[in-house]
Amino acid sequence: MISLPVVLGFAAVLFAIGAYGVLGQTNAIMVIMGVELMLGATMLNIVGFLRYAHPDATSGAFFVLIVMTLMALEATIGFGLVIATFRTRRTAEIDDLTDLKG
Amino acid sequence: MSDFAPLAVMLIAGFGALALACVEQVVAGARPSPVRIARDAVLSLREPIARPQSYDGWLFHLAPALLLLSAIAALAMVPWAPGFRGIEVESGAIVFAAALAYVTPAVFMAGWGSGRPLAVVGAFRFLALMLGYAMPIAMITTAVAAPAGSLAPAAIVEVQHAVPMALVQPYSLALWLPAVMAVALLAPFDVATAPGELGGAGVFSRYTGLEAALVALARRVLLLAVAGMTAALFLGGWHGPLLPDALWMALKTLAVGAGLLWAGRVFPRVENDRLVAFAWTFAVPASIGAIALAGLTTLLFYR
Amino acid sequence: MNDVAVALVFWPVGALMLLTALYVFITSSMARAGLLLLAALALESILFIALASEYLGTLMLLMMSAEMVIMVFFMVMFMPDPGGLMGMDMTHDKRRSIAAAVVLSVALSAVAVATDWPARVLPPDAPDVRALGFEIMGRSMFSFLFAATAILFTMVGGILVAKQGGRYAR
Amino acid sequence: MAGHDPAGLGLTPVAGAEAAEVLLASSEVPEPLASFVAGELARSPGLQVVGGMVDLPLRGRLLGDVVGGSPAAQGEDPHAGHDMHGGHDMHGGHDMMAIVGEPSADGLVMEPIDFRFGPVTGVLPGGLAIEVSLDGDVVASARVRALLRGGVDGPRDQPDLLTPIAWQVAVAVAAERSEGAAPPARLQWERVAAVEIERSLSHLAWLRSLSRSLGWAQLVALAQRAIIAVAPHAGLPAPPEGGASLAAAEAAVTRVRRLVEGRRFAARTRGRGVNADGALAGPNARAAALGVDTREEDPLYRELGFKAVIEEAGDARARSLARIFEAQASLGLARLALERARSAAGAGTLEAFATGGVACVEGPRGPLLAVPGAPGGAARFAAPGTEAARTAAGAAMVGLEWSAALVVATSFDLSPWVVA
Repeated sequence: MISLPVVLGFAAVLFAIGAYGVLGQTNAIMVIMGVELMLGATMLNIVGFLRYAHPDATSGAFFVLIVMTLMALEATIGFGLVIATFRTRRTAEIDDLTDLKG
Repeated sequence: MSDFAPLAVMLIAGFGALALACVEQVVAGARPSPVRIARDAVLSLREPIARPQSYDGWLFHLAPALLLLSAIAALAMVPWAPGFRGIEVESGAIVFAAALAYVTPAVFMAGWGSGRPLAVVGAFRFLALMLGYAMPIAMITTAVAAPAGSLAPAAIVEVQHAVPMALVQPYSLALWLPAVMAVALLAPFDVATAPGELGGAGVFSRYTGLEAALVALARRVLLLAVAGMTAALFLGGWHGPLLPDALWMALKTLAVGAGLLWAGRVFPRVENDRLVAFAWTFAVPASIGAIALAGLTTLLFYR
Repeated sequence: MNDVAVALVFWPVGALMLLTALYVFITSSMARAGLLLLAALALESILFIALASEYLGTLMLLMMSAEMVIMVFFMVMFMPDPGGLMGMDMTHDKRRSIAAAVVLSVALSAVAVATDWPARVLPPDAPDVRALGFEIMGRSMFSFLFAATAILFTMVGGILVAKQGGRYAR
Repeated sequence: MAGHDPAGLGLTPVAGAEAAEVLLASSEVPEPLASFVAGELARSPGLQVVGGMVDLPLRGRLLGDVVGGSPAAQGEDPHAGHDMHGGHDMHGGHDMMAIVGEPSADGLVMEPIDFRFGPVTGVLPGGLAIEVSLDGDVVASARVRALLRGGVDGPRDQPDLLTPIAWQVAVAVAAERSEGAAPPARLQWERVAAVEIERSLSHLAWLRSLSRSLGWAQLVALAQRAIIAVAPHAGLPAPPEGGASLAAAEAAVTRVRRLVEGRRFAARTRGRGVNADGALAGPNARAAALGVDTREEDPLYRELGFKAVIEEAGDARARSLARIFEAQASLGLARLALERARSAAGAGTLEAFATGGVACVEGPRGPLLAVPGAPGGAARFAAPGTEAARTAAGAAMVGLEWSAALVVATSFDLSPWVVA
């Protein structure tokens, strides 16, 4: 019924939607949400492998925990930066934050 | 876990909510009249459903369902008797905390969707409060599960056959109660549904008809789940000298429910900034300490 | 759960997950976007539970609810039109990002389907909490400590970055 | 709605106006509030406005002619455009990407949330509205407005319907003084008793609304029980046995006082809304050791051994303590006055309060001045200190979190009939 390629396929599409969010959105917070989706796709990948290929690889399960904490960390620092830029520039649109551009 | 467990959980939710409504009336000093409560509920179903003029109207209409879903999911984890241990899940205590965590988006959707400034303020207040108490709830759950060596609530009750957890870890109970009362929107911490201060029932004030009945049922089922889990995790669940097991659990749950409601009447509402400050400065570090102490007591007494 | 049950759960929940994930970036109201993301990740954790890693699914359910509502909180605070009333189109070079996403998904799923994966199937309800517990306390203790300290540093760092006046108290 | 227990009439009080089905009013609902009620609250199907049903049964018998029938309210109409339910203005779109405005306390620029804490709420007396601009959940600016009566401190021709007895005593005394006729001593003592009982009733009704804003169900119940105990004496100087049940009323008020003095009450009100504005009057001023109690110069009160209640802190807690001590002392004064009324005979003394034809009675919210109009014309009224109380309430709310701000606003005990 459900085999590994199906799970990986779903994860791939989820990853692509996240990539679209990161590339296509102008607001920093929407970009962070795109990244959250991409990390969620990686976790789905690992769980798929855990279920169908390497059931005894508990380090894989542990790695899912690491990715989950990574999601939280990334969001935290992302929001910290958004607050900092918002305090000075009053906007979170990444198109306006182009000071380092050559 | 028989196939009828979900049906049994639904029945417990219905009758438990009715029983707690009567307990609420008794605590408030009025004569309990279950017939009148049921009649009011049925009568309120006839009212038309309110349509708020807000852009995210469907969030408003989705909130009562999500609130009831999370309340019943939390109730499903409560072990009522050796014969019926609720929906048996290996990490049931964490599922209980996860179910309670979905009260936050439900309250936020209700507040945001109703489109009234005070309701939005109530929604943000509740969100800030839940951020503070999310960690203590999860930490105390693991602290209580340490002696049992398993996250299943039934196993935690089994380990309390000699002495209830409230005596072994009183600090955990002290941290668990305010966190759980805040999640279940109970009185001294009802910052989101503050009647009077936020106009009507705060976040839920714009609901009428079926949705108002759903919200009322969900809040009582939430109280039932919280009281039941407190009785199971801290007061020894169905263990008790004479009476049959299920009766002990029912009595303890109603006693805890009455205690929570009484505390709600006797204390004025605590302001949100003090609650959040208490959560971050005291409850979070203390709950980390509680896990350490729980590990210690487990090694000393339970192994 | 046996195979039929997994299939029955997997297909609808997976499809709904992809749909809500897509709508996150289509809808104009930011509150809706945040809650749609919450719905997408909650459905994903239901997939985890269907794929026999129950503890991971429950943990993800617990974490995602608070995190996504914080995200909505930030969006409402910092975006010019959180209610989406103006229907502003907040995207840039939309066509190229759609193209990139489609190419990416086709390539990855081709890889997923093409390679022949070793077929060793896990008994449906294998106990993973105990094994995970020993893993954390055993082999991967160091990386778990590293993750814990990373969380601590991030908490402190996030607050310092967001604090008025930045890191250097001018 | 002082004086009557809604449960007794088979009604259960409801938290907010939206959930209500019956709106009880102590007198006919005046125009601007009636339009609000019809507009806003007509939504809930079965809403009947029952006006005038619960009229205090005292008007005619004690004090001669009744002053001006139902109040023709000339309060300015609430500009309906900006009311609470007009969509959420917080979402007003901005064309520019950046949000403009001055940064709030933590340096971030936020859109303020503007709304009106409507005239019909479970907390404030009906007709009193607060226009608030919230920055997050901290009050950025607030303005208290009454939708029932536009009016300034200067003389007006309509009394404050929340404390009818005190106004009518002032009018009667002013009329007697202009004609030089001294009322019988027994009537003077009965007036003292009636004014004192109304004062304790007004303070208890105010405490009930404050405890609702505190969200303290126990104090609401106790205040309600005290009101029910005191209310039967409100109307007429009851027959002799009245004295006995007054003692029961005092016991109920004592139980309320113990809670108000307790730590739980102090936790929410101490140090909040400190205000020592000289122009304040009544309990608001006495709570900051400023004002003077006009009853101290009145020989009748001096005979009863009256001592004014003075607090120093000037915050919400001091105002509450001042009012609850006064409420209890008033019941004692009323009992003594009733005993003297029964034993008194012959003409009373006229020069009780000779201030050139202007009668002054210490009402629950401060001194009430009544100037007798031309013979046959209506009397003119003034209540100094109410405008100061209104602006003080608005100013004291700024910078506080919304729940604390509402408690502070309620602690000023504003009446929608006299507040501008």
